[in-house]
Amino acid sequence: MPATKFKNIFIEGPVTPAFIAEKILAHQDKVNIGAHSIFLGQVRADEINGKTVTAIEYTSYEEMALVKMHAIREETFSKFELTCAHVYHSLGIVKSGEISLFVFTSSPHRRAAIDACSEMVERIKKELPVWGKELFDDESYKWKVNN
Amino acid sequence: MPATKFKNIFIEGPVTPAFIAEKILAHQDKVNIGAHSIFLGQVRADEINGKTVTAIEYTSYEEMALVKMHAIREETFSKFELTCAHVYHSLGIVKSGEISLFVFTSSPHRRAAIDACSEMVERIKKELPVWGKELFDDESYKWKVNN
Amino acid sequence: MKVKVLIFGQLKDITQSASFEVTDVNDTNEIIERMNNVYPELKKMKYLVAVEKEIIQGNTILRDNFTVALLPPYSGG
Amino acid sequence: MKVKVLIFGQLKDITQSASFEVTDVNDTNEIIERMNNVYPELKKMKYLVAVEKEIIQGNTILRDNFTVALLPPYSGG
Repeated sequence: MPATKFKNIFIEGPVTPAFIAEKILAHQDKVNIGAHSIFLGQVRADEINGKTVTAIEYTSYEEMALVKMHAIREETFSKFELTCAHVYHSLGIVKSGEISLFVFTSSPHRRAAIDACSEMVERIKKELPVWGKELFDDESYKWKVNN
Repeated sequence: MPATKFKNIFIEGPVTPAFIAEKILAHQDKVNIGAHSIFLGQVRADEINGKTVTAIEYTSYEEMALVKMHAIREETFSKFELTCAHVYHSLGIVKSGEISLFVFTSSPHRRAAIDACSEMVERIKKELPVWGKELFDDESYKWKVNN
Repeated sequence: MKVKVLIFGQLKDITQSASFEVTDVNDTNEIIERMNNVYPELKKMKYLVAVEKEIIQGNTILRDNFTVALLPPYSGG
Repeated sequence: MKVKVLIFGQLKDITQSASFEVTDVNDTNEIIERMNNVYPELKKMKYLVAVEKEIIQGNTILRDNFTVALLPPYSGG
């Protein structure tokens, strides 16, 4: 299967608040939607051994990630009564305070939107081949570990 | 206790995507935040007995709602590891497709943000003295019922 | 003794007015009785009663300048 | 027979290169052996192996032009 079959989720650099607003606005003509649930992952300026994280650099095995994301999306739609589900993940440098993950689900009813969003976030963290490299203020780095 | 002691949550008319973007942006200098969870309630164009909902008109016992919201917020902060929690609810006319409720929680970690947001949404629906009047295209109306 | 009574939501469709001043009442039961006498349709309605912004259960003694509110089922969000 | 090997995350810190072409291998165990011979530090690393974008368990037979990927623990989001 060509990778082009699968919807792209990756964007270069941070997810901006303006981009999020644009996506919310684009759903205002879908008048069967009663609830949106949004998750945003923001880069923390963690202190590790006296050094501060200034940014995370994200890389991915993109082709595989898009296949996996497609499967997660399909499974989420079959499990919850969803109108829409959108996922955006940053690649490259995202500074601390900026947003690197945007998960957006919509449904006629709140429980479906909220539960689907929550489940997608967990699956994205566990199942998408994406790696974060925490960059410190002294130009050293440490590979991020998800929990 | 004067009502001014309690943070206002009410805004006249719909919550706009630009307003949401502004609130997200305002949290980008809080670099201990790792996760935001957002819930948006959108007015559905439900069809009821052959008539379509064109808007909901919201009214509230504002003073009591702000006291109650203050209590909900305090209890949520004591239960979850939160950095911030914000709630905005529309009063007056909100057209179908527009947003009438915006709940926004932030935490270092995703489970606290997601679970706190979900719980606040449920409590707001059940415990805040707010009433929605569904306005139809023929200028009749029906009082909304939450489930 | 003077008490303020606030009316919300579908109850206001019956009373037409959002706010009443009631004098010479001692407790919430008396308020409800008086309201029912003037607006018999209220008897069919489901609502909670708040005194000074707190939901009460059962009859509650009132004091001067207290605010009583009749609250039909909430439907915010 | 020719196979492509992709290296990600902290494993790339060891191999320096993100992509290798390997010839004359029959299965994933042979790939891992060869990589370990050239980059002994890889032996200490924890990772999953994907063949044609699917995680495999145990040794897997390869075909011409297959892509094998070494995937350290994910840390997206």
